[in-house]
Amino acid sequence: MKMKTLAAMALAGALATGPAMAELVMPDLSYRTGPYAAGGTPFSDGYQDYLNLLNARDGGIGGESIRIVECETGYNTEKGVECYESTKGEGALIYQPLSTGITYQLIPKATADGIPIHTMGYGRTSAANGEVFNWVFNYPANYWDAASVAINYLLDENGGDLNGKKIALVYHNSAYGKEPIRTLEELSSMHGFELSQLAVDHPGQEQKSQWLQIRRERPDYVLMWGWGVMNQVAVQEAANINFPMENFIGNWWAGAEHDVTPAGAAANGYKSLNMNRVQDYPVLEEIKTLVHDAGNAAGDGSNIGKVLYVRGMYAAMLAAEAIAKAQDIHGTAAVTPAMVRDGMEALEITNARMTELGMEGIGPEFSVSCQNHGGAGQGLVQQWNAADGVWEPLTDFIAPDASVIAPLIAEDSAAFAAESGITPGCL
Amino acid sequence: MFYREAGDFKTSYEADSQTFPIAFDRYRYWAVLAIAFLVIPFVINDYWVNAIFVPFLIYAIAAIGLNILTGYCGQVSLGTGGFMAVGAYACYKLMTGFPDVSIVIHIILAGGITAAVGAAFGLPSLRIKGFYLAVATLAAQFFLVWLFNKVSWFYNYSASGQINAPERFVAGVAVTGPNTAPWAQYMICLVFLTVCALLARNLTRGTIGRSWMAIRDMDIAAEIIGVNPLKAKLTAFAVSSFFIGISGALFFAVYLGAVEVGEAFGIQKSFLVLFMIIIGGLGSIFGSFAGAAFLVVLPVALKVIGVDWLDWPTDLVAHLQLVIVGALIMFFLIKEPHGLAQLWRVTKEKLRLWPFPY
Amino acid sequence: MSADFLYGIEVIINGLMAGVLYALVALGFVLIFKASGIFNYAQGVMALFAALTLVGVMEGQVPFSHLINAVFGTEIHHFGWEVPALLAILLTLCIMIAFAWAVQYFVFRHLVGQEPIILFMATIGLAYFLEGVGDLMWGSDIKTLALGLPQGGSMAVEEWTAGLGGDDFYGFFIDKLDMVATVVALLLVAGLVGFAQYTKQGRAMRAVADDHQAALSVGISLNFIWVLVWSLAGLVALVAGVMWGAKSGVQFSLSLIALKALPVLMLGGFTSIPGAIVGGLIIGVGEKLFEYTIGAPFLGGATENWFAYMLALIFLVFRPQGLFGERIIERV
Amino acid sequence: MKDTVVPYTTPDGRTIGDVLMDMRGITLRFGGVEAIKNISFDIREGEIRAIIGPNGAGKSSMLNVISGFYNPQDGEVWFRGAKRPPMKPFQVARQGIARTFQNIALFEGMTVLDNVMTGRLTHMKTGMFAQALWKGRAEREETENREVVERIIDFLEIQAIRKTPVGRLPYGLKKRVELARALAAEPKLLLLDEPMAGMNVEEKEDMSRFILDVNDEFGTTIALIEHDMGVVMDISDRVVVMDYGRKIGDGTPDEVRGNQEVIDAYLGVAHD
Repeated sequence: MKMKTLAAMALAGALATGPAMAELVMPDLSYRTGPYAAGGTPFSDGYQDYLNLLNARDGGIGGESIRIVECETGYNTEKGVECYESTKGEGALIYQPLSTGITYQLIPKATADGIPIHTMGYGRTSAANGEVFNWVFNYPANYWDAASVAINYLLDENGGDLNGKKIALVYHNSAYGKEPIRTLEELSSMHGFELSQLAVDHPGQEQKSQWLQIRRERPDYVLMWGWGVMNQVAVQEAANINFPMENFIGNWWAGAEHDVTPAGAAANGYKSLNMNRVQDYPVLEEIKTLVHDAGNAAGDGSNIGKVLYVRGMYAAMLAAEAIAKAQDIHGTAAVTPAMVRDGMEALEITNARMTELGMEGIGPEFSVSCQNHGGAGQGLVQQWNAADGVWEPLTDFIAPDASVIAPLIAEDSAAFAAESGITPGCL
Repeated sequence: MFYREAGDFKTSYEADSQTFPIAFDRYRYWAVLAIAFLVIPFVINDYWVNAIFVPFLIYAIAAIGLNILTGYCGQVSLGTGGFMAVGAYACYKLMTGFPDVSIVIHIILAGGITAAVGAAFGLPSLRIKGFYLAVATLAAQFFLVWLFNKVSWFYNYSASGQINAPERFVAGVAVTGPNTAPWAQYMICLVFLTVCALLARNLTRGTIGRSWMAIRDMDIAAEIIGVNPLKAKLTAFAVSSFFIGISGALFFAVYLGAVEVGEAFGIQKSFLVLFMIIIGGLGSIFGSFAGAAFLVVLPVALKVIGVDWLDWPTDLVAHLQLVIVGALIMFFLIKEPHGLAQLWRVTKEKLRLWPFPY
Repeated sequence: MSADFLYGIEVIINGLMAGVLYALVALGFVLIFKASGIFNYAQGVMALFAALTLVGVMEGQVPFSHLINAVFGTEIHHFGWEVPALLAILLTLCIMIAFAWAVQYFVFRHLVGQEPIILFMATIGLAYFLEGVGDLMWGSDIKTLALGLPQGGSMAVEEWTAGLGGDDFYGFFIDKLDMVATVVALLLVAGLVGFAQYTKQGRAMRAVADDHQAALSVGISLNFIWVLVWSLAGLVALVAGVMWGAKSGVQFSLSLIALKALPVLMLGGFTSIPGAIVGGLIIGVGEKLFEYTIGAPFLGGATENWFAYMLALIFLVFRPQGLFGERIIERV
Repeated sequence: MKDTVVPYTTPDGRTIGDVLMDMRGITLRFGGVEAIKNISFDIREGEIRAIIGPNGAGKSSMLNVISGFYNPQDGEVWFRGAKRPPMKPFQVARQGIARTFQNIALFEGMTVLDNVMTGRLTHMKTGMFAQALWKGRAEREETENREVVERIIDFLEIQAIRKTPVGRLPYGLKKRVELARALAAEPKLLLLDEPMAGMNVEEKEDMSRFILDVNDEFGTTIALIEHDMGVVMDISDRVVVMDYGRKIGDGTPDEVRGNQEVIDAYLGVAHD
């Protein structure tokens, strides 16, 4: 016990360094270590680089400079909670927890503390219902949207008819992996395709059984909700059984460069969803000159332009836009978390604005409202070009089937509201 | 004030077999309790509760539980994460199934259910020993996690597959849910830890504790002097799992508020708690506290030093943290293989003789 | 023959191949446990570290570059050369030997005669340490192993066997990498057995495994033997790291393959090399066959992880001494 | 067919009573090896019964049969007038048979006091819940048993090392602690497996004195294995002699001493 007291005193000293006010504090809960570091690093680099760009180019947002507080979670829930608690005291404006597990921790905590959370394409899907989840936003799209976008893409490929087709879902055997199942089941009965589900246990290094099954059953398409090492192994195994890679579609957490490079040329043609288009944006040039060349790169600068880097940058852009909106609404540059929440709820992303920001077409146009915290739910399909080592966007943003997803969201959020004693309504 | 036992005469066997035979230790014990109950709750904030105290208190309960099984009864188990999951899911099902019953009863019942599950998975210990048993308990770990993930009844068929702790009150004060005051979170964990530690202490100093230790030290001899190995091992599994179940329930309901089984109660959790008791000291209640404190506080402290003071990149600090924790573990083991508790005992022994060591 | 039956055979064949890969990991555990009674939890991390080092050396990465850059504000990443595979493998082996020596010299020399659980704990500390060092040295991104190992299903096997069944049978699938792994594993085991049988050091190693005291009394240096077994375990770790890393890229998760080896160890015994091989095969076939016949159709799949342990557990309950162990007669 | 024996008085004035334990035709095999071949003998209340024989004669196996560690393939064990069904060792212990071991089998991680207290396990009945609460039943029972144990600690003169962890004790003291643990059970029958092995003359004298005192003061029946012939002949009332799993002699020390087969066995005459 003695040791603890000592450590406690040391910590108290560390924490005494109070928050410097009149800054926009942006925590970055990153994971640059642990099993998923390969995905966490580029995202965090992109997130920070864009905010640094705003500081360097515009002097912050609305004249108020941004202070980034990075905290390493290692994708570990408990560390994430520690990060949340340690950064929240500094006046954090908006959280991007970057892990579904941490998100679930933070939903009740941040709601009670009055700090908005943005979970972009992960986290709790039914948070799209802003009347139940006042402080949680998951625009531009969620997992159920993703499932529907994938099916809509396949419908398009098949002339609008999937009747009798066999579609297999290979999923990480966890809450995350099981997300799309309900949506896909609905869609399966609607469009008449046959859905088979193959669970892969964490971590997913050994998938022989699943891919032998796919080889036996010869589905027309394979969808994948994979994560971590599971992605690389799945791509390799799919190539091994000579599954046509263009019929193998991962979700947007299974479609980054590091997911396909270990398989080399064999991964060529593999497709994945994405919520942010990857291409050469003018803003990347600006980041290079104003941030990297100035020696302020968040990482070693090597990740610029990668899928997850662009996604991190996109997330930072959405956060910055929301803050700007908040400043606009409340007429002050020094916004509070509650004001940022209002800004997020009034957020409107247009093509014109994205072009203006030097990232034309990076995401779909969408607007947020109290009822809809989920955005347009659109996603695109991209394809891996192994020869050039780039992900190439194949389609424009595809809309999900709202008629399927809306009732599911309503049902799940209602259940949560009942369980937690929340009366739905706008703030 | 000298740290001495001289002059502190015991006139009864009760006094002789008390927990802290040295007067100074007794005073310190009461002082720690007084600070823990009467001072800390009034000064504590969100950060301290969520980053340090609550995880420490909960892990200490789990460590006490595992220490009973491994430290006292000698059965190495790597199923702790799975058993914590049983506690958490039992607590969740009870909380949502019987919302009118007190959460305290739910947590205790969750411990009871875990005890039953633990005893069932303890059955192979009659045939399998040592590291073989340790690996065998991994079967429990993997199976339980798979089960809670697969069978949607356990998470009330929710679409997210996560379990969320609804708001519950003790004496009108919220102890679970988003609106829990930090001191309430702290207090409920502290009360449970105190009671668990007392129960563990009582169990380990009496007949049943001696049967466990006898089995640990030499199982054949133990059986020949009259210890029923089946009963001793299964009670150790049950009691151990009871504590671990309580810690799992608190971990879910009070600390995190929402968990997914694979992430919160995976194999790393089993290893973590095992590390705690080995670093702290096998067969020592104090060691359970010390080990839990060590592994909860050290990473946070290193992070604060590296990131906040030295301003190094977070990933470098995280990697260095691994190197330092690893090196410290090896260093401690070389210096004192029997853990922090033994280090503490040796220090006390020296203190008793100070300033005349010979 | 019905397709289901043939596919069952295919599952068995692939289970055997997976078993070889499990055995490869288990082998490292056995070597160290047999000679020193240490249950080396760090074996998985050693595989990761060895594979990371191999890639790092081949690509001419500057070790600890991130740390150096952070401390000195430099921007160095690569030496600018590339090392041929064979030379890189040799260099990696040298590093693993140096590591073995360091482990023995700085850690286990000071822990001679401690209880098994203490030694086990020390290897856990070692695992943390090595994981951190590996990350610091080579970074934590996913690396591609460019050894040119063959990948993909063997078309030849597929075509030969396609005629065995009807239209719904597509021939047996056998991964070329698995075939290579099997051959390498066989060579490795043959090499180890040869080493143990026919060299002076090998015989000394067996003597130590048999009886420390007796070995000491005939003048065998325990320190040397332990460095030797840790080096051999490092070699096995490198092979395992390469084989697993070829599939998934070299990344953190490689350290988790240790978990696949534990049921194999339970089944085969911690001290038996043939036990590790046969145990691996049984686990490989057992878990795949269970997933094929029961797990996937009836239990919703993903049963392999726990079933491997259950299988080993049930087996042990009926045969506590393991596959190749002597019947245990308890004495007082 | 229970044979009753007329109680008789030994030269030093103790009373040897009824048959306490009767071994009838015991045969024990390990695989193909017969460790004990059809041996019968009895142990009477109050006596000191020695089992002697050369190495590998099966003495320890015999002790293990008595303490229930091995179950014989053939033969019957009668204890206190009743045939004993096959039992687990801990059940045998609860019948009142305690023992020490040839290679000390103390609980190294516990103190001397705790080790001796384990000897009382068979007498302590408080349930788990009462123990968890401690105050009340459990504490009372603990104190009562502690008193018994303290008497034995006094008796064996090991008060000073009460709180010392057993691992730190020298060999001779360990042997004594082990005896204390067995005595703490207040056994009907005490089995001693080479209680004086590895001791010097002084220690042997101490131990002999303790054995005689135990027998004298508590009236405990003792069966012991010992190699030191002098000691055996001095302290035991009757002796069973074993060789190669057979019984080759049985009687008072004087009778056994004169038995030609016994002499041959000890002098190593070749078997035909």
